[in-house]
Amino acid sequence: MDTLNDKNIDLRVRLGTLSLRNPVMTASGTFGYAGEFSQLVNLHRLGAVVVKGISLKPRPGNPPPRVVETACGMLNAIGLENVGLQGFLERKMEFLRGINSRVIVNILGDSVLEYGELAQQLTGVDGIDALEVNISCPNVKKGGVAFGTDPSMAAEVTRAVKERTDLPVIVKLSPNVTDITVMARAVEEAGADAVSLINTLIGMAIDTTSRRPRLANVIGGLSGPAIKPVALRMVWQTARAVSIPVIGIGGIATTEDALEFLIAGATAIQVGTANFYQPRSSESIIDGLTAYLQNRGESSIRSIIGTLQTEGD
Amino acid sequence: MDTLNDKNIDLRVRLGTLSLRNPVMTASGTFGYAGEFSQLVNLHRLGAVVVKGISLKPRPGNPPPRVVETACGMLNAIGLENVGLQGFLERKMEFLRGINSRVIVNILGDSVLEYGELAQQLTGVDGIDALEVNISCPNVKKGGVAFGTDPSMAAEVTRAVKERTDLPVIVKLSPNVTDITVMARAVEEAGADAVSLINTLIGMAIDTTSRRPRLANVIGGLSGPAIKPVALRMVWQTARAVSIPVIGIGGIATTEDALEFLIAGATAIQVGTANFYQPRSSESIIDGLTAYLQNRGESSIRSIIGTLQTEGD
Amino acid sequence: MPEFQEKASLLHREVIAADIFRLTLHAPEISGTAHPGQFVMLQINDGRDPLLRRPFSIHQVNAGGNMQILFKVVGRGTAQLAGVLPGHHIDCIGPLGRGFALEQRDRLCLVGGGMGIAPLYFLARRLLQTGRMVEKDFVLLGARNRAELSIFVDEFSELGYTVQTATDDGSMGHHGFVTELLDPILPVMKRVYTCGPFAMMKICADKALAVDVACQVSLETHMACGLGACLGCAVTGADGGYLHVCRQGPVFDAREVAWTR
Amino acid sequence: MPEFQEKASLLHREVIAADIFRLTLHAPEISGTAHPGQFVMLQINDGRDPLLRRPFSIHQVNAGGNMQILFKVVGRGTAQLAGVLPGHHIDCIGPLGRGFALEQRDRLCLVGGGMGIAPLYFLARRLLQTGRMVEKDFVLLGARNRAELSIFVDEFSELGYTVQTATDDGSMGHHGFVTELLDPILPVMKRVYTCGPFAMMKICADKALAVDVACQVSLETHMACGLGACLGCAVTGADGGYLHVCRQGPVFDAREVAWTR
Ligand SMILES: Cc1cc2nc3c(=O)[nH]c(=O)nc-3n(C[C@H](O)[C@H](O)[C@H](O)COP(=O)(O)OP(=O)(O)OC[C@H]3O[C@@H](n4cnc5c(N)ncnc54)[C@H](O)[C@@H]3O)c2cc1C
Ligand SMILES: Cc1cc2nc3c(=O)[nH]c(=O)nc-3n(C[C@H](O)[C@H](O)[C@H](O)COP(=O)(O)OP(=O)(O)OC[C@H]3O[C@@H](n4cnc5c(N)ncnc54)[C@H](O)[C@@H]3O)c2cc1C
Ligand SMILES: Cc1cc2nc3c(=O)[nH]c(=O)nc-3n(C[C@H](O)[C@H](O)[C@H](O)COP(=O)(O)O)c2cc1C
Ligand SMILES: Cc1cc2nc3c(=O)[nH]c(=O)nc-3n(C[C@H](O)[C@H](O)[C@H](O)COP(=O)(O)O)c2cc1C
Ligand code: FES
Ligand code: FES
Repeated sequence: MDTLNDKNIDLRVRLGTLSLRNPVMTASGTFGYAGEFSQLVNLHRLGAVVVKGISLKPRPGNPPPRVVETACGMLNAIGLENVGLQGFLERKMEFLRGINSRVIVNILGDSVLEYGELAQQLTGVDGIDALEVNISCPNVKKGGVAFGTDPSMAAEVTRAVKERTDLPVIVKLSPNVTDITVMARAVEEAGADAVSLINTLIGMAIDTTSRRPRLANVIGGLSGPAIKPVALRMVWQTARAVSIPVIGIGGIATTEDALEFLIAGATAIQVGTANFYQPRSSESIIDGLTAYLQNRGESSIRSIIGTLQTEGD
Repeated sequence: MDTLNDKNIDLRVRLGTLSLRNPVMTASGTFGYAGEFSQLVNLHRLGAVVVKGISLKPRPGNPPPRVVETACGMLNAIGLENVGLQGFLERKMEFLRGINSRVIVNILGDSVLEYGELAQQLTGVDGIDALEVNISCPNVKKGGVAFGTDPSMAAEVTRAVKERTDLPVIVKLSPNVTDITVMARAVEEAGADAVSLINTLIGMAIDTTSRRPRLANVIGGLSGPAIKPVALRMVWQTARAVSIPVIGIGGIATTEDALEFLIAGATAIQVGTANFYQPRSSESIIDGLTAYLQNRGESSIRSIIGTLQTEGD
Repeated sequence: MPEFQEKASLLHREVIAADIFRLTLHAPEISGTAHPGQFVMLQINDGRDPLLRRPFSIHQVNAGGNMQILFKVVGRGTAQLAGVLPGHHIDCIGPLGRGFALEQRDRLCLVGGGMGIAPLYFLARRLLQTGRMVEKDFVLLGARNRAELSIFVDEFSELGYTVQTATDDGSMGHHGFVTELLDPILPVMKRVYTCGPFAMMKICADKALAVDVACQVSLETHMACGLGACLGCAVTGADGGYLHVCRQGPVFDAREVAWTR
Repeated sequence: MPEFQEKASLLHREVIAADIFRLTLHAPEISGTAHPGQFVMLQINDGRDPLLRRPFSIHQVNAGGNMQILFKVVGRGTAQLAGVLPGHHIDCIGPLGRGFALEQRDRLCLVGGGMGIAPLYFLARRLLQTGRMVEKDFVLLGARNRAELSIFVDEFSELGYTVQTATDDGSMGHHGFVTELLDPILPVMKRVYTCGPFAMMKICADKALAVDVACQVSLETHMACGLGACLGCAVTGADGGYLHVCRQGPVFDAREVAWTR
């Protein structure tokens, strides 16, 4: 363990004004409010914890079944169940303030107004280091089209949030679009300090005995190792298209996976579904990144980011 | 085997004017020109064979490496290598005429003109039962944007093909779009007799030792069980959006998989990547569908298609 | 409550019936802190397919740091688990969830169907350790046939419980539902503990609640994490809200649960 | 050429060195028709991860319908394959590809590096069966160290070949590259057969072609199908076009191959 704590290895990265001790964060909705993992994971070592998406009012979520396993992946249709802003501030923030890692609050809304309201109310709360805006939600006012599939709607949400907060704002992009770089550029122009991607791909599974969907919600979000190649491609494309930092998400479970995203241009990464089956994934990635740098005789993780060599370059 | 050949079980399906003895086809690019499998698979039992995509002129394809394995899937960047129209007609059609399954020719082009030209030249050729139009190709005239991501370009290609052939025309859709039903409706209006989906998702993989892409082409197409949930969701959405038949493709390897697509509304299915690791997949699905019907006391596969029950219905 | 992640060594693998297995694992931290009704999440293999851990009730623990699980092969995960041989290790997370409340008053009834027997044996042993006279307590066990049942009849009987059985094929005990054995004894019971198929637990709950006997049920559902993080394990509660089986359960008071599905 | 899919029973599993294994499989159809230089595609497990089959050269066949493969653990697939125990079955497709041309004329040289030794042993046996005087033929074997080499030295020597060795650490034979053993004998050779790392085969090819000695090389590449269907196994040919290793190879004339990478 001595060598892994080698002071010569520098894992620090910056996302705009937000500095992280290392680039390893836990993805929203896969790490609860952190307390759920307190006995299995050292919560003080992580780059950041991103909490489960918070809405203005508590949400009960979708009827069960809500999860189903697929080939090297899983589908979820949790339905954005969460304790709501008030519940979060009253019941979850105290614990989060006690951990020695950055805390990023993921927010979601039905309307541009709600996003703005959430941003305002979370600003100035002690212990919150940044906001991550989940735009893969239906815009109720626009007939349920997801904010995340329309560049102008995504930009509008970004502006609304930026106007109401001085916290760093990360906009989390949906992969269910023809060209994710269009979305990334739209939110960059609207003032986003960073983008994170990808959220889940939309998928489905059917029980052939009952001829019913396996999820009560019919469709759900696909996550896990199965989606990693798609996520990596989108991160690479996006990192070349914008000048704000990109946070890579999608099927990351090992040091190798994390390195692929960093090399593709991600400044930081988030571990999602892997938390469910291997709670210590994020810790072991932190150890693995240190070891990788040591083995290569490099001292800073920043010298790895965006170093993909292609013939064309 | 007696019961599996039960004459009371009817697996026949229709795709417009094209009738198939069973709904199981092999997907383009995963079954060569059929001869490659002649010693391992009974080629006379399949619903149809879809051959590797054919262009007007032979194409050499991309430099190696061209394939890489991913979690429950694979990436390919073959680069549409093929023998070209002339080579196909001279060297491949004779064998294909000898098999007792439908033969569908997958075509691809750089321009609308090329698609039309291919359609015309393949029409009237003995032994060709239908055309499948691969629109996941870059439109060279339009700066390389894929035909398959722009509804008007997709419609234009469809019209060009329909004008030059009286064969049934299947248009094969790309999943790399925000809303696949928009694409499906566009080609339906333009006269497509059926749509098949999905082609591969775009993905990427990186070798962290060399910091180079694992595919020489950098990005490639993701296929296999990993993508099945996404494919199934798109097939379900499309089957509800159009009135022409839908052919389901994506990660199908077992009878269960095939049934999921049929229940979701596919009239037929294609087995792709599974041919590589289990050449007999399509045959065993044919047997499995027969057994499923027998076990349920049903006689026709057509009574299964589109029978998904959702609360809303 | 304490939770651990342990690479438990597989000490012993019993084949109870064609598709039923009992594994003895050396997992000192988990077994040292487990309470009856709690469960563990087991990793099936080192790979990514099947991806998720699988939940299993703790069937028994001993003072030597060993823990047993009892399971039936129903799919890919359990099939692979059944193939792990002694000497290999299985990654376990636990003990998880809230278990059974240990009743002090006289006359309890434990009703187990199929693999629902698993947590009840742990419960039976722990109840015995509270110093009660278990001869007056009933254990009602149901299964498809004698082969799946006889070993458990012996084991519960050895503890001193009054055991009654029911089988689907009549090869042992009552020919029919195990819940039918409940009727004559229910009026004198202080509490019913039940684990098994949903339909069976529903009948237990209906009968018990009808005569105001407390009833604890152990629910099953799909779980991605078992840790309260994914919110995937929701089931509908009596008030129409959702219960999270992994943290609020898996053991619930029968009155908390919506018994329609 | 005939091709089969067989569920071959694993008869025997030898551990040659820490990470090198030799499996003996009962695969009568494949072994009955195989030619040296051909390969098989083995399914790693019943699951979907790793998804694709893995290609391995046929190392040896016998008249009893058995076939051997020799492999090194380099990743997940080979690691799992190394864990399969005798009595289990492995799904095999083969024999695939085009093998070595059997030279009639005197004086051949077989140059194997690392696992490249695998197909050369099958070739050596088949050449012997053609009735030639193999004492005059050379087998040059290279590996990291003695442990990886000595068993093969014995086996080739038993067939009657003149065997010379080279190791990276000097623990057996020449301390250095196996290709350095080629220089003194090359002028009298009619043909060189080589299999091993690309860089080694390139040196062999360069040396042989420089003195107009025919040279056959067995190439490796990523393969999804092994059947000529996926077109994934392309390598660049001398003319700048692509060669498909699974159907046109894996054995090529050294002149057909582009030796720059
Ligand atoms: C708290 C808890 C305790 C349990 N204790 C035991 C036990 O002691 N012994 C035992 O044999 N089983 C127990 N189970 C059930 C066990 O977890 C499932 O049988 C197992 O996960 C199936 O895995 P599989 O891969 O074999 O099946 P899969 O291939 O995943 O599925 C096979 C079938 O089982 C269903 N299924 C899958 N996972 C679950 C699940 N978590 N709950 C209910 N149904 C499921 C699927 O929908 C499908 O119909 C318990 C479940 C829970 C939630
Ligand atoms: C015709 C042919 C014959 C072969 N014969 C033998 C043999 O007799 N003995 C033997 O030990 N090996 C042989 N190989 C190589 C063997 O197929 C690979 O070592 C094996 O597929 C690696 O699988 P894995 O899952 O362990 O490694 P992976 O985890 O898939 O990869 C580990 C490393 O090996 C590389 N790799 C993976 N697949 C291949 C491949 N097909 N070719 C080259 N590199 C690859 C990867 O890029 C990576 O660097 C042969 C390959 C071919 C094409
Ligand atoms: C059960 C579950 C719940 C999730 N909830 C949220 C959420 O509340 N907000 C959000 O932005 N993303 C949510 N996600 C998406 C993840 O944060 C992540 O973007 C996605 O799962 C892809 O990463 P992975 O493959 O590593 O899981 C959720 C994912 C899962 C599996
Ligand atoms: C190696 C390879 C080559 C392919 N070539 C073609 C092609 O020429 N034309 C085409 O329309 N689709 C092509 N495809 C896409 C498949 O036909 C299919 O749509 C896709 O692989 C998804 O199905 P699967 O998951 O079952 O493989 C190819 C796929 C693979 C893996
Ligand atoms: S199983 Fe994940 S919250 Fe209960
Ligand atoms: S490996 Fe598929 S064509 Fe050669």
